[in-house]
Amino acid sequence: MANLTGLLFAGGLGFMLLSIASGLDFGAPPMLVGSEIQAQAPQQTGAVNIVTSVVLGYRAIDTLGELSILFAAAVSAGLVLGRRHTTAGTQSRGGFILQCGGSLLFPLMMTIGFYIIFHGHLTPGGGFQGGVILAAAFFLPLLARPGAKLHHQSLSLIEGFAGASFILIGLLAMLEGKAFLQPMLIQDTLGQLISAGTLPLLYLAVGLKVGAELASLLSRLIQTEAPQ
Amino acid sequence: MSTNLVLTIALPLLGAFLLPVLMRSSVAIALWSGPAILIYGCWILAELWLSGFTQPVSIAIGGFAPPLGINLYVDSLALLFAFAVQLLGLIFWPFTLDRESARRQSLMLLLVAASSGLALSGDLFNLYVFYELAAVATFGLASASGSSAAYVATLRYLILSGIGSVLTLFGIALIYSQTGTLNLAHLAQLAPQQLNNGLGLAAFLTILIGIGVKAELFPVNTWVPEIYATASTRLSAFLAGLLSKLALLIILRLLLLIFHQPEAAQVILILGILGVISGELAAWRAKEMKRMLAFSSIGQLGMIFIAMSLPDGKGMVAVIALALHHLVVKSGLFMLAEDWGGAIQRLRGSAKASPLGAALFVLFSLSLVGMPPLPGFWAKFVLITELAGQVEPLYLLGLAVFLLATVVEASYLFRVAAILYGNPAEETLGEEIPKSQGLALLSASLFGAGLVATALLIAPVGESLQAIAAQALDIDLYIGTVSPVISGGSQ
Amino acid sequence: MTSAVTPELILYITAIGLITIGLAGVVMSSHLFRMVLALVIAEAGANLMLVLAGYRWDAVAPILTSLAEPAAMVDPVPQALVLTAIVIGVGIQALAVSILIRIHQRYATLDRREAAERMDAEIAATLGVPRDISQEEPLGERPLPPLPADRANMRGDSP
Amino acid sequence: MILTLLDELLLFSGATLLVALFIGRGLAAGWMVTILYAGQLLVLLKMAVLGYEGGSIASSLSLEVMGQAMSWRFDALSWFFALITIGSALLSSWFSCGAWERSYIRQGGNIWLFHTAMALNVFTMLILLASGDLLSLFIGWELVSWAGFLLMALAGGVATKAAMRYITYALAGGMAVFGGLALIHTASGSLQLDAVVSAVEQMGSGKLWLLVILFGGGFGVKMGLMPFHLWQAPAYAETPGPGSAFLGAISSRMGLFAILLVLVKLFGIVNIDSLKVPFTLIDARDLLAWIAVFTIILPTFTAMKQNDARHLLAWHGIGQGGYMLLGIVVADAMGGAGGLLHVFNHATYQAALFMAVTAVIYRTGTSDLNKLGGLVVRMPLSFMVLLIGIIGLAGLPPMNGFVSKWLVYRSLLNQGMPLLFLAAVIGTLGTILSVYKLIHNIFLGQLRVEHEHVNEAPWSMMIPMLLLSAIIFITGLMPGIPLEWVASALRTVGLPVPDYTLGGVESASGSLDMIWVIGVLFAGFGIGAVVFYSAGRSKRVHQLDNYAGGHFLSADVRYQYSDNFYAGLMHLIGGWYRGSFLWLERGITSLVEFLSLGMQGLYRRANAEFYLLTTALFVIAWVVI
Amino acid sequence: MNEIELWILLLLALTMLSAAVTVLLVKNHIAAVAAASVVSLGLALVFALLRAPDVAMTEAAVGVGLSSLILALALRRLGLWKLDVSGVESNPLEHPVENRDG
Repeated sequence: MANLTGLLFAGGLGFMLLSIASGLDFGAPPMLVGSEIQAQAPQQTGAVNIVTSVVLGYRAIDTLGELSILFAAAVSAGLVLGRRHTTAGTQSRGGFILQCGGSLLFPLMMTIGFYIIFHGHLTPGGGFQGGVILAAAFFLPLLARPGAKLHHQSLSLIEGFAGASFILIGLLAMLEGKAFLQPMLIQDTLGQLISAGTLPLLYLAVGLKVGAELASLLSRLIQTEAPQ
Repeated sequence: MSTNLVLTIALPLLGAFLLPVLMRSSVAIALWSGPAILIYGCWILAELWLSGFTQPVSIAIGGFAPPLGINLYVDSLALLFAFAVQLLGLIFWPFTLDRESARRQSLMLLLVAASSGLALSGDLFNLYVFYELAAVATFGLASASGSSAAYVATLRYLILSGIGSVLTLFGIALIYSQTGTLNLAHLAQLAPQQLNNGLGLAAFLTILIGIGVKAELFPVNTWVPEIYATASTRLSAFLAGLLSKLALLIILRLLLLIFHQPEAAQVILILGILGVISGELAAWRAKEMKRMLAFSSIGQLGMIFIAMSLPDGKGMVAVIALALHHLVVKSGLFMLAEDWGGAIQRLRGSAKASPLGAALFVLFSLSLVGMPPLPGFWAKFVLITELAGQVEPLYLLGLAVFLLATVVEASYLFRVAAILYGNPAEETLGEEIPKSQGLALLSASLFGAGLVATALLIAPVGESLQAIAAQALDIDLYIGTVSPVISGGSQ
Repeated sequence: MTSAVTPELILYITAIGLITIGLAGVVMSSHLFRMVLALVIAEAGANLMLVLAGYRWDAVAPILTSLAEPAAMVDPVPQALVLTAIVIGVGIQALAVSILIRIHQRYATLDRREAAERMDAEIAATLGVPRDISQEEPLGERPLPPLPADRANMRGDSP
Repeated sequence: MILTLLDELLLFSGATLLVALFIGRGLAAGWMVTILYAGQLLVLLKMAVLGYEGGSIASSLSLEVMGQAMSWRFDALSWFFALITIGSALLSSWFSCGAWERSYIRQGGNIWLFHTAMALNVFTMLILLASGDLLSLFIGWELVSWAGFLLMALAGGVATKAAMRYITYALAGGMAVFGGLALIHTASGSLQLDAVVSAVEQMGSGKLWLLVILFGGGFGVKMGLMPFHLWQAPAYAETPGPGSAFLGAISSRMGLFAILLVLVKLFGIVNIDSLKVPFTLIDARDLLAWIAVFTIILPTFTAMKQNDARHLLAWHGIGQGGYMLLGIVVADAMGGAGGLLHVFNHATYQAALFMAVTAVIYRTGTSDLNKLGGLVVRMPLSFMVLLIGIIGLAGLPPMNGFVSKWLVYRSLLNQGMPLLFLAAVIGTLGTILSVYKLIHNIFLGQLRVEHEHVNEAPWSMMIPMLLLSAIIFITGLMPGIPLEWVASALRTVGLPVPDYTLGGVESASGSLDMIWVIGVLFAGFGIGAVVFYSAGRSKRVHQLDNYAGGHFLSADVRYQYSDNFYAGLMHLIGGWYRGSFLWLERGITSLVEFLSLGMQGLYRRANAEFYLLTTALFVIAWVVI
Repeated sequence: MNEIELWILLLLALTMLSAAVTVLLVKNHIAAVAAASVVSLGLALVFALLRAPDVAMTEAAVGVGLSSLILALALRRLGLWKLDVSGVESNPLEHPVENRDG
């Protein structure tokens, strides 16, 4: 019965959505806002990567909300899974190669992560991607030797202060008499690291925040004891 | 001055981020930082309101002119709801101090921030983001009660709202690919040419279903009884009282500003009628307090949807009046249910134990049913006079359903009242009668006092409601305030 | 575009197919874990839909190479939106998974129907009301197995 | 601002309420409240000009909410009803003071709540009577309903159940009125009376039908009209003594007032007369008349099988309401007068009867007709009051009930409605039979052993009862006194007025002069007495001074059974008529039960597929097509 | 968007759709997770083709890497980390579930 209704529903939904989408014209978006942003982004935000300028400039508060969602998810997961058990996961410790690889890879991944974060406004990539890589870097040792545990104090400190600094940068702009989250100290020299003013800082905050959240999520998932 | 409004969103977020760290350093500061932030938010809004707030304002975030950047649109309605958010956040603050209180409180702050964003934001996708934030915070708080049932209920809620968010994203994609903008005012400008077609309608319906999950719209409100029965009463009060109204506010804005197709209103009407029928009937034989309140709030929101579906904003006053009334009354009822949760039969004779609580329950029930001098009557009166004015038979059906539902509502509410005032049954003489007391009773009596005050000042309140409705209805005012202009518009 | 198989056809069918398969999976699957997976897929489809909304023929990625002649770029805004949406999705997914783990610990089942049944039973028990007829299993479904003793006593507190 | 008399009255009533609310616990409270009622009565009498010349007094209070203006005023009709209201409230609360109060408290009753509920009822009824437009009418209407609920639910237990039933009925009626209000508002754009009148003129018959059904049904619920009468008897009967006297006297007459105001004054009998019932020969007015007649007959015969005195009286209250509506629907000079006059008369004797029964309960502790008997030797005064009351209730001379019923019959004959007349007479027959059951089972027959030492009711109860009996007799002797008020009330609602004298009415088709009737009656009694005392040698013997089957009787032998009175008659008639409506009620209840079960199931088995399927179908329907 | 891209696109689309169906139908949960990550991988490539490098990177990092990691860990915690096909009945406490999946 459930199958039947489900298939019926799927068919109906797919048919409906297709019939809707058939009315769309592909490949020629109106781009009212888009083209405008392309025209003004370099001056207004000093970012070459326009997606970055949208994420951190024009729609910065979306990013803030998104960080909050990650934070909320992490906190909720903490609430759900209870407090962390220091006992490690039940799986057997990884082999020699994995351990060595982990200890070798760790600094490398950190570097890559920070590079991606800092060049978010120049090249593809940015806080999210870099943050994920940082999280992976933090997480690798846990996979390698399950006994090792993250330093949760520092992790939650990073969680808190990264997010806070994002907001504080925004409030700083308000103190300067600008609007909330308005980008500042934009140089006119495009294409350098410093040209985008506070954007890299914001992205750093984002990256640290994302990394910390994800790392704590992962560690929580792996570190509470498994059933039976 | 009005730019401070951003703080009502930013400060709770800041507090939420820092609370776990603070909690580690000094518990006292951490415990009081949350309420302090909320009080400050109340103060900001109250100051703005008292400083002769008449014309709506638009605040550009990041200093980018609206269609490019995101803006907050603040008119009397939004201000009212933003104030309600801060105030109710304060009233429903999770004061309980235990190992998890830092997490719970920071989630509460996130919820408050998201709610303010929902009330103020003027950008479609930004609304979606805040909506998701509110959803995630709600999941956390709902599962915080720690009972196994709470986890299942939360998961079902999560999956349902996940479906909703997928549909919402789909609708947003449709709208963007049609118009190339996300700003509500800009959309309102472009809608008559570009969204007044089947595509726009489809976008609206998908978004309606998505947002309707929180607004307790009929087909997607199955999470309501479970969550309200398992989650903490304060959270239920916040959800039923405020968050549903905020989701409703979004739908209202979309309907007023962008989507003028009659079919949209008709779908809302049908769903509203179904909601009233299902909610009130299901509440009629509910055996526990919270579940009864949950079902009845489904019914009430259905009534608001019926009011919303009235053509060209006729029902605006009714929507606002019903929403505010339900906000006050249902919050108060849930506050009473904090001590009186569980089986209704258990409450036999509670009136002797806590006369004030019983009196408040009767007051709220009377107002909910629409007993004349109380505000509920006026809200319902405005609605049915508008409904009876319609020629469309569907609206008259709505009228009939509305009246019958009121009878059902009265019968189950007053069954409870009769039980409260009845004498304790023999078999229950042994155990102690649950009595409503403490903070819950205090806040409940706050709501009751507000209700009575409104009843006494009904005439000025009615006028200001009409003014608010008129302002919210004025599309040109909205567009003019935000003034989205594309200077070097391509195309 | 010589062939009849135009990219937009492929892309739209892909996006909508993902959404449909995902939602149908949420609706049909009786296993909670599969429901979460299906939700992930549906979100992927929605993201693709959003990106498609900003695609533009013969345009370059929205990264300025030189200020001299700004080439036609695809719309950057939807990409920003999708960035946000993806991260939101993973957050919700993680939360859902952790709730799943708890449910599995408490109820020792991940079957949707049984979990719902046990939830009803527990709500009725905690609220101290007899379960309605309406809460019973409809005809033709198997009765609920008793809650194992070791699970039954671990309410409230985390194990 | 200067206070008008109406303001004074309302303020006085509000003050009564506050007094009852704040100092209602003390034993002196009863007296204080009674005195305040007397004060209200005085203020009302200062307005007596309304009752004689007509006209209207406006209240200086008026309100404008969301574009709806509300005003309050008194005219002759309101004055007439207010007189009955306050009068019955005064006497009932007087009755409740002292002895009854103490016993009530002894039985664990909450006297404070009792006084408060009573004062609240009076206050809300005055507000309703003062309503100057439909909105304030509706507000007053709801207030009265909920106040009545409070008074009915006082006793707890069975009373609460009855009150719940009442409030469900009343709210359904209220919602019907609410819907009618909305329709009228759309038709006339406002709820002011004159606007409504003008709107009714150019209203289609279909819409007028709808309105008549909505309003008639809504107000009829409170009156206990035929299909909606089930709630009334238990609700009134279970109310603590004086409360039931008050409610039985006036409460359900508020429905009649509203019907007079809306159906007669605003819509006009003529318009209602023009509404034909499709596929039949009769029109809406005949329909109402027949509903009234059935309301007379069935509850009266239901009353006959009651074994509890209070329930019996309460059922009669419903039946008597039918006479009033009948007279008003006939709407000629005599009918209207009879109907309105019957409101007054019924209030007097119903209150007296309830008080007498309450006195019996106070002394014997029961109102079960199968457990009483022979009390006439112990409580002669109560017996007399009850006798006077049932003579009035049965509509026999020389009491006032006769006058109003005579007027109604007369008008029925004048208007050539023999069937209705016949039905009404059948109703009266049932009344006589059942009231005989009442007085016989309580006062006649053999005195019970356990009641050997019962005394007469205390004076605090006796005085109001005697006052009422006096009123019953005097207004029976000189119906001209109330007829004068009735006449001006009739003028305000636009009904014809009979030319009345102090003793009755004059009309071409037959006039009535109660002074003559009663003179002749008493002359007959006198002759009979003379014959009796001059001729026969009569010897006074004790009730038990006789023997049966060769045995002398003693007090503990039951030789005279009054259990299950009229069993044969009841068997003859059968219980179907009451059962049918109970079945209707149960049917509706179980329907709601079933639906709500289904809805809960819907939410319980929250299968997303079903909901999303419906949703998808919606969207397909709206988009693709 | 030239021919080669078109064919790549077609290939990816087919892969993704079939993987998506696999997620729902396959009995083994590990396989399901793997299929899900295949879907995100294809999605990342499609994004790259659609001139959205940032989104592509994010999808690759988050969808392919992170979410599969989360799901895998969850599988382990749920005791579903079994390679045999009867992976559904993993827990002795749990009585057999008839699969509505396939």
